[in-house]
Amino acid sequence: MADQLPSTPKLDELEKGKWPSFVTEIKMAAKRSPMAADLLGQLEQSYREKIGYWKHGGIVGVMGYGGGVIGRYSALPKEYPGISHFHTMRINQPAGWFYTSDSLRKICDIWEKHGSGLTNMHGSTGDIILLGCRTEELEPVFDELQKIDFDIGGSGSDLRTPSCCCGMARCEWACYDTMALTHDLTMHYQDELHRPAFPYKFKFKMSGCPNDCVASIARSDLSIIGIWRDEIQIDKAAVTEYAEKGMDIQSDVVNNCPGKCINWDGKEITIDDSFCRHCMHCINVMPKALRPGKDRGAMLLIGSKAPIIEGAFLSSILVPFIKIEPPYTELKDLVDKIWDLWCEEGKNRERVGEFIQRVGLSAFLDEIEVEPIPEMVAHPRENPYVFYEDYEDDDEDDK
Amino acid sequence: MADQLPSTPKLDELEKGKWPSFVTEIKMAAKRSPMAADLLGQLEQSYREKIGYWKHGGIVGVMGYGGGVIGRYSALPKEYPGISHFHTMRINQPAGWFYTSDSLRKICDIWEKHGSGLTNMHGSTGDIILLGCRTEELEPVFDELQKIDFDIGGSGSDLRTPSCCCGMARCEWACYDTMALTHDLTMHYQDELHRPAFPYKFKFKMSGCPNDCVASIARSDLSIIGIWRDEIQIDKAAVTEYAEKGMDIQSDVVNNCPGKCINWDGKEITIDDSFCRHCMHCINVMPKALRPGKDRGAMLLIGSKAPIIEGAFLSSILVPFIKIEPPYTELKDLVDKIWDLWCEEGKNRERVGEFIQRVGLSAFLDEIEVEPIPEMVAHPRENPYVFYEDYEDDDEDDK
Amino acid sequence: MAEAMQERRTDYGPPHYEQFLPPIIKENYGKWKYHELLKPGVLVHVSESGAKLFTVRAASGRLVSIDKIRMFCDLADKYCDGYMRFTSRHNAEFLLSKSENVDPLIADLAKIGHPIGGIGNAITSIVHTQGWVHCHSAATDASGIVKCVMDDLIEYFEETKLPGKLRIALACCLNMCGAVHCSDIAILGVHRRPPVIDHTKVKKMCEIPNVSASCPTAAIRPATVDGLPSVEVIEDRCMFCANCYTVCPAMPLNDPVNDGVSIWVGGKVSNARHEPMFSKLFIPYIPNNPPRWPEVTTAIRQIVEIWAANANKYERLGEWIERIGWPKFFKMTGVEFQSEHIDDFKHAGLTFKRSTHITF
Amino acid sequence: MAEAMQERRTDYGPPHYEQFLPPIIKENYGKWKYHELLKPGVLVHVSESGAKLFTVRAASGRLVSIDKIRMFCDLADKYCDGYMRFTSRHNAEFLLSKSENVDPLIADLAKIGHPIGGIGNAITSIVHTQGWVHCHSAATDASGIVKCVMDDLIEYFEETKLPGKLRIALACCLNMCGAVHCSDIAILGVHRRPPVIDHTKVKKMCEIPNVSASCPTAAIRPATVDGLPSVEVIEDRCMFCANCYTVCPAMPLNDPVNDGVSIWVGGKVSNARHEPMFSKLFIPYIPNNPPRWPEVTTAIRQIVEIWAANANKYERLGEWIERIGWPKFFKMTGVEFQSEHIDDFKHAGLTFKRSTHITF
Ligand code: SRM
Ligand code: SRM
Ligand code: SRM
Ligand code: SRM
Ligand code: SF4
Ligand code: SF4
Ligand code: SF4
Ligand code: SF4
Ligand code: SF4
Ligand code: SF4
Ligand code: SF4
Ligand code: SF4
Repeated sequence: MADQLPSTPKLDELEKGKWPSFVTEIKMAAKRSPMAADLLGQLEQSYREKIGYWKHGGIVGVMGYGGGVIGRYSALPKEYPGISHFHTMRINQPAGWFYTSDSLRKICDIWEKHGSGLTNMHGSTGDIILLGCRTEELEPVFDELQKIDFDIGGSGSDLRTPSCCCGMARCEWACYDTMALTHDLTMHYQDELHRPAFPYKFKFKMSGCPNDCVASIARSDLSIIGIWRDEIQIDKAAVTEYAEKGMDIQSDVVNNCPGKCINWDGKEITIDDSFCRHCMHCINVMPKALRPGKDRGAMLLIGSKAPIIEGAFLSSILVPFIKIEPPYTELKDLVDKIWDLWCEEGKNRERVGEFIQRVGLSAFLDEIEVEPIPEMVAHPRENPYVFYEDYEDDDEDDK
Repeated sequence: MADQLPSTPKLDELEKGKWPSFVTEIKMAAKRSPMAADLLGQLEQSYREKIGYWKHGGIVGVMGYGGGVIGRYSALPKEYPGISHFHTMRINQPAGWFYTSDSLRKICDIWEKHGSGLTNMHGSTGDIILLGCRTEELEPVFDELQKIDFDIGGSGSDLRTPSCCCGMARCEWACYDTMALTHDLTMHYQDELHRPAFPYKFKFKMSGCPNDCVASIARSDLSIIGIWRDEIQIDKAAVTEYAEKGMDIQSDVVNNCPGKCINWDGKEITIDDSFCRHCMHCINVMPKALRPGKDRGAMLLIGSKAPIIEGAFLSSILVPFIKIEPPYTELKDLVDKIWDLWCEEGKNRERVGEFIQRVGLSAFLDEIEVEPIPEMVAHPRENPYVFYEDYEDDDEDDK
Repeated sequence: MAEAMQERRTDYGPPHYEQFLPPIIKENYGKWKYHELLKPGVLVHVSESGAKLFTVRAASGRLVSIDKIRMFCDLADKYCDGYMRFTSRHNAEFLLSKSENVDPLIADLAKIGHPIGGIGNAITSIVHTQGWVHCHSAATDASGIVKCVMDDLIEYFEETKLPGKLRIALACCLNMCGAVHCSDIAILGVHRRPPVIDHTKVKKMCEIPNVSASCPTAAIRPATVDGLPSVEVIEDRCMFCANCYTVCPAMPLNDPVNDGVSIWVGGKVSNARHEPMFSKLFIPYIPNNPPRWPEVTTAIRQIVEIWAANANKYERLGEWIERIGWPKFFKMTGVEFQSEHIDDFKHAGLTFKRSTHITF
Repeated sequence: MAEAMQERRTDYGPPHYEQFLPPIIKENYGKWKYHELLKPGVLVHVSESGAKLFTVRAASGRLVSIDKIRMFCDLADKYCDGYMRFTSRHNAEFLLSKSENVDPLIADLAKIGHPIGGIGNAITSIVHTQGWVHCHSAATDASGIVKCVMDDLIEYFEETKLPGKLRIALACCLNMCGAVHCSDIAILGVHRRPPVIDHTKVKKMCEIPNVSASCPTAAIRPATVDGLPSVEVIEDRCMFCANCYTVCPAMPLNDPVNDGVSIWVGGKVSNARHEPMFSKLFIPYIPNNPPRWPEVTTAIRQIVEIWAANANKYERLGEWIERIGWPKFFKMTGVEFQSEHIDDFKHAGLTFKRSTHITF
C-alpha cells in the first residue's frame, strides 16, 4: 500500500535529523490506514499554505459520557475524505503512566481496527490520546476498551483526568504516595470526570515533592505537592564522600540555598531547618547525603491555569501541610466544599483560580470554612482598601 | 493673656514626655493669638469626642493665583469664633530648606500680624505652611510676603512646589546639583505652579543619589534621582583603614551587595562595576573609601503617588541616565511633552502614573517620542496579550 | 481692578537658595568628600579642601509657633552665623563651622526642649499630616499620636543602637498626605463606616456623575431619595476610602466610634541593598484612644524591639521580614492573621504565595 | 435504549497501576534511597534493600503510531520483563532490573531511531500540542517545530553539559495547552490579525452575548451587519487571543500571512532554589517558515548557548537572567527591545522597573 502515500516533499524534510520523526510515524500508520494517509496529504497542504485545515469541532461522544471525545472534521473533506471525521478519544492513563506490553498491545489492536493508528503517548493533561476516529467508530472503540478495562478521560467543563509523577514507584523523594492518591481520586470522582457539570474544567495534579515533576503548580486547579515539616535527614558519611569526590559544597549547595540556612564548616553540614524553604535544592544536589524529613505529607495549592482569560496563574497555597493517607477524607471534604461553592457561584468558563480572584481569597476561605493564615500570601496587602467587617452604629456609642 | 487659654485636660497630657510638644507650641501662640486659643479649645473637644470639627474646605485664594491656599472653616464657629476661618497658606520654601535667621524672622513677623502664629516647618510636599488665616487677611499676607520675596506654592490640579535634598550643599554623594535644578524648574514653571490647568496635581522631587532622601521615588510624579554610570571610586588606603578599625568588610559590605559584584580578599576591595546596581550600600557603609563614579547625572522615574484611586504607585524608570546641566533643555522638553499629552488625554483627577497605566506604557512612550528600552521594566511581559502592530492584508499575500 | 492685577507682582518664585547658604557651604559646595557620625545627632562633613562642617540635628514636632522659630533663629545667630535649615523629615538642622560651638548649642537646644538625634541607625521624626488640627477628612489625629510614639521611642532617636534606619510615617486618612505607603512603620487613620449621606445637600453641593465615578469599587450609584436627586451607597462594596467625600462634602465618613488607625510595616524608600518596597498591613485596626493612644505606642515599640533584637546589621524592617518570612513575623509578634490581611484589590492574585517556599 | 444504558458498564475508571509495576518496583515501592546518573540517559535508583533499578530514557516525538508502540513493547519484553512507562514530558522510559541489559537496549533503541538522554543537566523533550495535525485554532504547527528544534539541540539531549536543566515547551495558540507559561523557553503560536467575521453564520452558530463577553479587552460588541444580527470587532482593541473563536466558529483568526510564533524565556516550575516563574516575552514574532522553521531553531540555539556559556552551575535560564538583568540579556543576544515587550495588560504597572537598580 506504500504507493498510495501522497507526495509530501515538505513533510519529507521532517524525516531528516536525529530526533524521532512524527512524519515517519504518520507514514508508518498510513501504510495501513487511509485516514493517516489523508492526514499526511492535508498536513502537506498546511505546510505549503501555512494554515491549518480543521473545522471548529462539534459535539460527539460515547453513550453515557458527557466528555472524553474531541470532535474534529477536516475543512477539506472532499480532498481528504479519510479525515472528514477525525475525532480524538481521551483514554484515562494508569497512574504514573506505567504499562505492561500486553496492555499496550491490546490498545494498539483496538486502534488498528477502529481508528487511524495514530496516538499521543500522552496528551498534555496525561491521557492516552487516540488520534483520529470516525463518529460511528466511537462506540465500538469504547466497547472494546471496556473489555480491557480502560475507561474514558475528561474533556469539557468537568474534572479532567488527574495525573501524577512516578512518586514512590521510582523516586526516593516522594513525600506521599502520588499514584495511590491519583488512582483513588480518579475512581472517587468518576461522575465528575465523565459528566461535565462544572462552570469550566478542573484539574488535579500530584507531585511527590517540590521539584514538581508534573508541573502541578503551573497546570492544575488543585496542585498537591509532597512536602515534609521536620528536619532534613543528613547522612554525615555521605556528605564527606561527596566532599572527597570533589563537590564544592559551599558554592554548589550552601550558596544556592534560598533559606540561607545551611552551614558547611569544611567537615560537616548543619541545617537550621526552621529557615528551610523546602526548595529541594540541597537534596537534589546530594541525594545520597540528604533526604526529606520523616514527617511527610503534602501542600495543597489552588488555581493555576493557562492565560485565557485573566492571564496565566500559578497555584497558591491553600493548605500548607496535610497528611495524605487513605481514605483521604479531609482532602475530599475540602474538594467537595470548593466544588460546591464554585459550581454555585462561578460564572460560565470561569476557572476556580479566576473565581477566587473575583470574589477575593478571604471571602472564598470564609465560604469553604478554612481559616486565613499568613502562609497563604507572599505578604499582607499593600493597599488600604480594606473591607472591614460590620461597623458599630451611633446608638451603641455611649462612651 | 494666659488666663484666656481654655482648659485642656486631655491636651495637657501631650505636654508630657521628651519629644517637642505641638500642644506647647499652640499654647505659646495662643498667648498672643485668639485663633490659636480657639484652636486649642476645638482640639480639646476633638480629643474628648474623638472626631475632627473641620468643614470641607471652600475655594479661597489670593488674586492672580489659582492655588496655594487651602480653605478651612470650623464646624463649630459659634463655640470657636477665632477659627471660623482657618485657612492654610502654602509658601514656596527656598530649595533645600536653607534659611537665614533674618528671613525666618520676617516671615514670623508677618504671621504674627496677620495669622494664627502657627506654622508647619514644613508641609509634607515641602512648603512653608502658614496655618490659620482669615479670608480677609490673605491678601495682606501676600502683600507683605512679596516685599520679602517669598511667593506662594502649589495646590489643586497644578504643579506642586518642587523640593529636593540638600545635595551638593551638604552631601558628598550628590550626583547633580539638586538645589540648582529645583530652583530653576520652580522658576521656569511658575505659571503651571500657580494656575491649575492639569487633570490633577503633579509633583517633582529631586534627590542627589539613590538613597533618595526626599522620598522622590514614592512621592513624586517625576522623580529625579542622581546616579553615575562609570566606576565607583575606591580609595584603597581608606579601605585598609576601615578594615583595621575593625569593620567586617565581608559581612557588612560584600554580603549585602545586591549586584554580588564586590570582592574582598582581606586586603583589597575590587568591584565589577558592570554588575553594580547603584544601590549605594557599599558607599553608605564606607563613605571615606568609596564614592560614586565621576560620570554623573540623574535617572528620571515617573508616576509615583498615594493610593487614591488606583492604589499607591512607585515611580518607574523613564530615562535611565541624563546629564543635568543648565539650562536643562532636554529635561524641560521632555516634561513639556509629558504634560501636553497628559493634559490632552488625561481624565479629571487622573495622576500621570494612572494615565500611563490606563493607556499603556508603550503607547505613552510613543506619544512622547521616547524609545522603549529594557531598563524601563523589571522584566518583559508575562501574558501573551500583545497588541501587534498592523497586520498584512490578504491581497498582499502573493507568496 | 484688571489694571491693578496687571501691575501686581506675581510668579516671582521662592528666593534663591544661595543667599541662605553659610559661607563654608558656598565655598565647599559640591566639594564634600566624606562624613562621619561624631556622636548621636552630630555629623561632620569634610571637604576636599579640608574644611569641616558640623551638623546638629534637633527634633521638631513640625507644628511650630513663630515663637519657637524665633528661638531657633536666636540659636542660629549665636552659634551658626545666622544660618539654619530644616530637613526633609522636618527636623531642624544647625550647620556649624566651629566644632567648639557644638556642645553649647546642644545644651541650649535642650533648654528649649529639643533633643538632638535621628542620624544614623536611629529613628528620626515621624513624617505626618494635619489630623484634627486642620483637616476635614481625618480619621484620627496626627500630631498627638506622633508625640506619643516619639516620647515612647525617644531612646532610639537619641542613640544609634538599632540595626539600621527605621522610618515611621503617619497619615490621618487614605489620601495619605504623609505618603506613608513606603515606610518601615506606617500609622494610617482609617474610617470603617460607609459615608452618611445628607440627601438634602448632595444635589446642591456635588456633581452626581463625578461622585459615582469617584468610587474605586463602584459602590455609589445615582438614586432619588425622598424625591431628591442624590446617590446611594452599596454598603457591602464600600471599603471606606473617602474618595467620595473628597469630591462631595455631603458624604462624610468621620465617625467617633468606628474611626481609628491601622499599622503597616516593612516599606522603604531608599535603594540601598533592596529595591524600594511598599508597607504591608500588620494591625488592621486600633480604636482611637486619645490623648495618649497607648495601644498604638505599645504595638510600635513591640515591632521595633523585635526587629532590633533579631535583624542583621543594616537590615531594614522589611528586609528582615522578607528574610524570615511573614508567618514567622506574625508568630513572633503574636498578632493574629486575619482576612483583612489578604489583599482583595486589583492585583490581589499576585500577592498570593505561589510556591512551596515556606518554613514550618 | 434507556435500559441499554442502564446495563452498560461506565465509570469503571482506569486500570489500577499496580498491575503495571515491575516486581522490583513493587518490592521496593516507597523504599528508594538515592539515585545516580550513570551516564547520559541512564539512571540507577538504589533501594534501602540494596536493590537497583536502572532507567533508560528514550526520546519520543509523542505522536507515535501503534507500530512504534508495538516496537517499544517488543523491547520491553526483551529487556524489561514486559514493563515500560512514559514520562510527564512524554518520553519513553524502560525500567530494568539487570544492568547488563542497559547497553543492548540502548543499541536496539538506536536502531529504531530513538536516542537516549534528557536526564540531569540536559534538555529533554519539548512538551507540545496538536498544531496543524489536529487543532482548529493552531497559529502554527506543533510537532514540526518541535522536531526541528530538537534535531538542532540533540547534543544537549544526549549529553549533560549544561549548567542546569532547560525545559522547552510549545503551544500552537494562546489557549496554551502545552502550559508553556512557565518554561525556560516557550514557543507560542500567535495570530496577529483580528477575527474575520462571517456575518451570515454568527447568529446561527453563536450566542451573541457570550461572544461579546468572551473578549478580555471588550473589543467585541453586538451589531447589525447587512441586516443580520451579528457582532463587530474594534480592531484597535483586539490582541488576537482567539477566545472569541473558541466560543464562536464564525470568527476565525487563522491566517497564513500573519500567523507565526513568539519566543518566551525564563520560566520555571520547580521550587528548586528560586520560586516558580512565568516565562517572559523575548521575540515577539517570527513568521511561520515550514518545513524547518530556521529562524526559530537559530534563535533558540542562540539562547541556549549564551546561557550555557555564562550561567553559574545549577542556574536555570530565568535565574541567570534575573541575576544579570534583562537589559544585559537583550544586549548579549542582540534582540531588539520593542514596545511589544512592555506589558499593557491588567497588572502591567507591577512589571515597571520601580527602583534605580540597573546596571550600565
Ligand atoms: C489534546 C490537548 C493538547 C495536546 O496535544 O496534548 C489539548 C487540546 C485542546 N485543548 Fe487544551 N489540550 C490539552 C491540555 C491542556 C493543558 C495542559 C494540562 O492540562 O496540563 C492546558 C493548560 C492548563 C490549563 O488547564 O489551564 C490546556 C488549556 C486549554 C484551554 C485554555 C483553558 C484556560 O482556562 O485558559 C483551552 C480553551 C478552552 O477550554 O476553551 C483548551 C482547549 C483545547 C481544545 C479542546 C480546543 C478547543 O478550544 O476546543 C484542543 C483540542 C485539540 C485537538 O483538536 O486535539 N485547552 N489544555 C491536551 C489534552 C490531552 C489530554 O487530555 O491529555
Ligand atoms: C498640608 C499637607 C499635609 C501636611 O500636613 O503636610 C496636605 C494636606 C492635604 N492634602 Fe495632601 N497634603 C500634603 C501633601 C501630600 C502628599 C505628600 C507629598 O507631596 O510628598 C501626598 C502623597 C503624595 C501624592 O501626591 O500622591 C498627598 C496626597 C493627597 C491626596 C491623594 C492624591 C492622590 O493622587 O492619591 C489628596 C486628595 C486629593 O487630592 O483630592 C490630598 C488632599 C489634601 C487636602 C487638600 C484635603 C482635601 O482633600 O481637600 C489636605 C488639606 C489639609 C489641611 O486642611 O491642611 N493629598 N498630599 C501636605 C502639603 C503641604 C505642602 O504643600 O508642603
Ligand atoms: C538631612 C536629610 C536630607 C535633607 O536634605 O533633608 C538626609 C541626610 C542624610 N542622609 Fe538621608 N537624609 C534625609 C532623609 C532621608 C530619607 C527620606 C525619608 O526618610 O523620608 C531617606 C529614605 C528613607 C527610606 O529608605 O525609607 C534617607 C535615606 C538615607 C540612606 C539609606 C538608608 C538605608 O539603609 O536604607 C542613607 C545612607 C545611610 O544612612 O547609610 C542616607 C544618608 C544620609 C547622609 C549620611 C548623607 C550625607 O552624607 O549627608 C545624611 C545624614 C544621614 C542621617 O540622617 O543618618 N539617607 N534619608 C534628611 C534627614 C531627615 C531627617 O530629619 O531625619
Ligand atoms: C520522569 C520524571 C517524572 C515522571 O513521573 O514522569 C522526572 C523524574 C525525575 N526528576 Fe523531574 N522528572 C520529570 C519531569 C520534571 C518536571 C516537569 C516538566 O519538565 O514538565 C520538572 C519541573 C521542570 C521545571 O522546573 O520547569 C522536573 C523538575 C526536577 C528537578 C528540579 C530541577 C531544577 O533545578 O529546577 C529535579 C532535581 C534535579 O534534577 O536535580 C528533578 C529530579 C528528578 C529525578 C532525579 C527524581 C528521581 O530521583 O527519580 C528524576 C530523574 C531526573 C531527570 O530527569 O533529570 N526533577 N522534573 C519526568 C521526566 C520528564 C522527561 O521525560 O524529561
Ligand atoms: S516530583 Fe519529586 S517525588 Fe515526584 S518524581 Fe519528581 S522528584 Fe520524585
Ligand atoms: S531544601 Fe532548599 S531551603 Fe531547605 S535547606 Fe535545602 S537548599 Fe535550603
Ligand atoms: S539623596 Fe543622596 S545626595 Fe541627597 S542628601 Fe541623600 S545621600 Fe546625599
Ligand atoms: S552600589 Fe550597591 S550594587 Fe553597587 S557595588 Fe555597591 S553595594 Fe553593590
Ligand atoms: S491624610 Fe487625609 S486627613 Fe490627613 S491631611 Fe491628608 S487629606 Fe487630610
Ligand atoms: S468611601 Fe470609597 S468605597 Fe466607600 S462609597 Fe465612598 S468612594 Fe466608594
Ligand atoms: S494550544 Fe491552541 S491550537 Fe494548540 S492544541 Fe491547544 S487549543 Fe489547539
Ligand atoms: S481575538 Fe481576543 S481580543 Fe480579539 S476580538 Fe477575539 S476575543 Fe477579543
